[in-house]
Amino acid sequence: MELGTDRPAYELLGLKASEYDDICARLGREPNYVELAIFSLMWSEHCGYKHSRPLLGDLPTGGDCILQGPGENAGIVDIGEGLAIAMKIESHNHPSAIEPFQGAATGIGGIVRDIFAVGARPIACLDPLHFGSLAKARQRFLLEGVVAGVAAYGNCMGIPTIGGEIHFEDSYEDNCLVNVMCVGLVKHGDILKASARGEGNLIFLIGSTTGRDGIGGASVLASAEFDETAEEKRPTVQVGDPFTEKKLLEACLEMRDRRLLVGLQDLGAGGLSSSASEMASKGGSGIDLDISRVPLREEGMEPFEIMISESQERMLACTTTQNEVAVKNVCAKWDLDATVVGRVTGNGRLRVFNGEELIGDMPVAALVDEAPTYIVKPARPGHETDKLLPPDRYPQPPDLGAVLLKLMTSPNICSRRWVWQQYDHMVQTNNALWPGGEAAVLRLKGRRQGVALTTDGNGRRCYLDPRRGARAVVAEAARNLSCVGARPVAITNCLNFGNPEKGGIYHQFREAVAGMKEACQALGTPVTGGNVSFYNESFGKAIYPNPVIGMMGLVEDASRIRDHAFKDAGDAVLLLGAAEPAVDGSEYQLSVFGEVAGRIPDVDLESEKKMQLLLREAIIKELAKSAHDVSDGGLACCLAESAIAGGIGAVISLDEVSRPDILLFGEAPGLVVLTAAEADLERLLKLAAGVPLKQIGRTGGGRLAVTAGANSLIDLPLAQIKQAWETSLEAMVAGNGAPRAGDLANR
Amino acid sequence: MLALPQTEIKTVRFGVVVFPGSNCDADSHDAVGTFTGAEARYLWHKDTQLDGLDCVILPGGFSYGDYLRPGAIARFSPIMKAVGRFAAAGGLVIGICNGFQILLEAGLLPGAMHRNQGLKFVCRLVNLRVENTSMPFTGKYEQGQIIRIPVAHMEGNYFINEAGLAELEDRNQIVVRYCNESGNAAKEANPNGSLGNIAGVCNREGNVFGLMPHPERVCDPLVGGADGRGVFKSIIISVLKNKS
Amino acid sequence: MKAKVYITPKEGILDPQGVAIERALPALGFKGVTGVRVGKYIELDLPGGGDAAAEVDKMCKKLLANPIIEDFQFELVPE
Amino acid sequence: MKAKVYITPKEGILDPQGVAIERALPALGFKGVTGVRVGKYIELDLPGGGDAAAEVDKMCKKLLANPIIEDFQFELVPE
Ligand SMILES: Nc1ncnc2c1ncn2[C@@H]1O[C@H](COP(=O)(O)OP(=O)(O)O)[C@@H](O)[C@H]1O
Ligand SMILES: [Mg+2]
Repeated sequence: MELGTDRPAYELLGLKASEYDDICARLGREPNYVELAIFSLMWSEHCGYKHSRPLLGDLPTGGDCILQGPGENAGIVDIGEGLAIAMKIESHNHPSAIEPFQGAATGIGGIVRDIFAVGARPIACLDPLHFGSLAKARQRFLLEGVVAGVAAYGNCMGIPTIGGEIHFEDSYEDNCLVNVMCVGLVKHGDILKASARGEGNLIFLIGSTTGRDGIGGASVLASAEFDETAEEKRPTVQVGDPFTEKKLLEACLEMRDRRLLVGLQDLGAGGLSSSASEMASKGGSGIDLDISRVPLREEGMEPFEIMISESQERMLACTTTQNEVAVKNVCAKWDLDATVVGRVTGNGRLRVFNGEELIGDMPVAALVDEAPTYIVKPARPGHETDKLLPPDRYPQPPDLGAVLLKLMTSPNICSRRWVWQQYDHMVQTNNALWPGGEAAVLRLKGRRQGVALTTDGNGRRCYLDPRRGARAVVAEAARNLSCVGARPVAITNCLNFGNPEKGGIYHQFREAVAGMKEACQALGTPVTGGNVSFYNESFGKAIYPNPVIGMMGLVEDASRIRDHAFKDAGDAVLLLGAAEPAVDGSEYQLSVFGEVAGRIPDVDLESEKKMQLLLREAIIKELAKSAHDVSDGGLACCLAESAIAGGIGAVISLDEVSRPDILLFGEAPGLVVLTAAEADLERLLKLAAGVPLKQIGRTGGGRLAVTAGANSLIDLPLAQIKQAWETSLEAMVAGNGAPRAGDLANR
Repeated sequence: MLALPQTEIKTVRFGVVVFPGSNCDADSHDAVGTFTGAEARYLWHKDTQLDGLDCVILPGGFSYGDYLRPGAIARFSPIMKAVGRFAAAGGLVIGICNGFQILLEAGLLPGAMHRNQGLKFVCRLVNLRVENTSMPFTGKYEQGQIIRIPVAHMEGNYFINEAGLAELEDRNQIVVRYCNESGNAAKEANPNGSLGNIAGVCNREGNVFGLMPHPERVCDPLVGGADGRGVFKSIIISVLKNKS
Repeated sequence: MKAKVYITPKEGILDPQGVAIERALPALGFKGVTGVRVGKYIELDLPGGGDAAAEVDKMCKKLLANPIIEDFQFELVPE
Repeated sequence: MKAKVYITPKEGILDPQGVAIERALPALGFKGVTGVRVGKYIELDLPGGGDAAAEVDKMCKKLLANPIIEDFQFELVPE
């Protein structure tokens, strides 16, 4: 493959010598190049989960409502009366770092295929994104490209992108994170499995032609760190074709409706190799493939290239011979190629033919289930500490109003409208809440019920303490759902980490999975599936460990939900929860003092659960008029955001404390700001019984004024805060300089 | 919801054209079926039969991917020949977003679309001023009424040459314009840079209407408002008036 | 026979992409560039036989260009 | 000095626009057209002075083309 080196072929394909020996043992001989290429993909970290499988097995995946947990293309959650929600999240980090527009576009394409592969109609996408600082031109280019790519693909598909999040932190500078979650709706009886069953049944390849694009994407891009040779890996870039995918979606759902399919599987990472062997594995069967039948886009493609190409917009379908014509007809109606490329066998092997010639013969089990797993000796990185920072480490800035304005313009807090306005977030007309709030809520046509969705990730906190960080992320996702009145039901997750072969990274991964498990158990939100993205490192420097959580919740009545906007002047402003804010790991620490250090506060999962239960009850009983989670930027930013959303100011009086700045801008999981009508206050306080809830002020006026005892801490016109918050991202994208850390601290 | 008996409303028949890349077809179908009670059925882009229909909707989306130019390929689909005949015979045709683009490419409405001035897809609520209420699609609105309807497009920057614009103005063919909250067709209120803040135009006869905003998306207060219902109500009233 | 088709925005007609590029250039260190016009460049292979020029002309008029806002030119290159 | 820049999708890279056009042509009565590739055609006026070719090359690499998935060529035409 690569000339001028004497490294063995397996090594160039990313396999270890021991893995090669293992493959030989399973085959009883040395693999030929086609087989080796297929094994190298299937045993890549991306497809084989070599470093994650043992730990993922620990996650709670059961529950009454779980129709399908990890293992299929998407998890499926029962929502009653015969309907279910399919959900899954996936990363497209490395492709996006190379070509942001196409990387993000094909990222959407891939996750959407996973959703309709299980027979569900996609109803929403969410896109958690992480970039480096916008002060750098390259990061602006990445952000613009990724957002445009998500928009181009999702908008064309007619799937609303209704949520997500964006963080900017230096740690992602050479390795942006582009995760996309897709959610679909499916009737119980329509659920499709990715299995190939029934000897003699046909294997159809449907959709785009196969080219050299994306050759080795999984092994080369997703399973290795970035380095100087990243530039040379460019030929692997794939270009998305959302129109073809739209036709593919409609054709597949039509075949589902007409019961033409035995099994359906998307072609993603690993191309034909992976999807064929997985279908055989799930069906307990074997498959004979004839690659000479695969419609090609390019001349002179080698057999191994056809087997590992990651060309987009393709699906593999298993059907009976009786349905062959019907399948072809449906595909012809949608102007799609549909070619029989193989047959189901009973021998448990993936056999690859080029016409008559047998060019590969491997046991399916060896490919799919028997990739070696590795357990690395974890090593706690030196920056992790068990101690909170001493309170006097940072002096209190003299002007807290200026701090608020600075935080409100921080790229991590300011309005994301510039982003979500580029997404068609309304198509399908189900949005009971539009983007910009705590969570998206989709009504379900013909029902009272609604589905609430959110994604959350916080690499900075996970960096300081991966276990606490992961617990906090799950709790925050649940809190976001509770804030709109939805009951958290299940999660999907995308685990973005560095190189797991390193002890420090493995430690982060292990701790984060443990934290996620604890929180999911405590909050009753099982894991329906997910994705692991390792090797997010460049030049030896890893990203912050970042488990991104996508959570689904339900509301019984889509018209009885709440957003975070202050509603009327004169309402009581209340603080729910009793967590103790800290500087450690906060946006305040980063933006104002330019540091990420210390120990983040832990979430008390039992109190959290009680608090969220109360929150939902308050919303359902219509006692709470708005609810907003205290997160990035602390209490002050939370108040400011609700004030801006409602166009109403507030007067807040807090207890006197030694460090009001920490009270205002510090962060701790477990706090929510509520508003309630004066008349309902008593009932609300009574309902709270035992859950900490106290009034801290009143809405009204055109200013945000905060006092502690006799001291005025903040007193700013709402219009000024709003202006700062609303225009910041656009200005930064235009290159008007991102704010620098440290300038306020030194004032 | 209309001050008309359901039995009458039911006699009004809408057809919603489905191109392979349409994605607002179901939303339009729902808007008609659920919120007015009129009959709605889907039409495949290869159909050539529009008999018995009162109004054809060309919905939003990306008809054929629209990579070359929105609507450029769709206008050659078999159904567009039928739509041309249907319109010539006085049938009502409304093109929403991509449907508008297709009507322009097909020459059923004058003008052309450029990329949005900001070169970005824009999805948001806009204010529209209803300029012409003496046509079948807007009769339920007040002259000059300001309505809030979302746009969602990449190519809605309407263009027509000077002579064409003068003609549109003279013949009152500009049906809706982007405006600010107080009704001024201000530059800042224009989401895409369209000439004269034009959001929608009709043909001379007034039976073919194209607009970039999506009335079908705001027919239910639960999901953003009900200002779009007026379009569908207007059509029904006009059809029933002609029938009686 | 290969055809190379050039589609350009009509003289005097707004070209939002051209404007955007012209605005972006100075910041990248390219001063004084004017008159940026962005069009399309399409290559295609024609089957043998028939009047190739007439065919391509028709293709452009019917599909590839929008005569209201675009002009086109093409070349035929024997292979 | 005028520059004419031709940008095409790189060999082997999928060109969805080209595919969509190719699939549409037969229905319009153009049979047998293959190899449709859609790119960009950009014209611009350069200020006098300096190494025009080097400038345009840089412009293409930095802004006009996406070198990861596109190739470019250009001509300089004195006016
Ligand atoms: N972090 C995770 N948590 C739980 N399940 C996971 C996780 N990562 C991957 N999985 C599960 O492992 C299976 C294989 O994942 P993947 O290879 O990404 O699927 P696909 O090829 O369909 O994209 C899926 O069922 C997925 O849900
Ligand atoms: Mg899959």
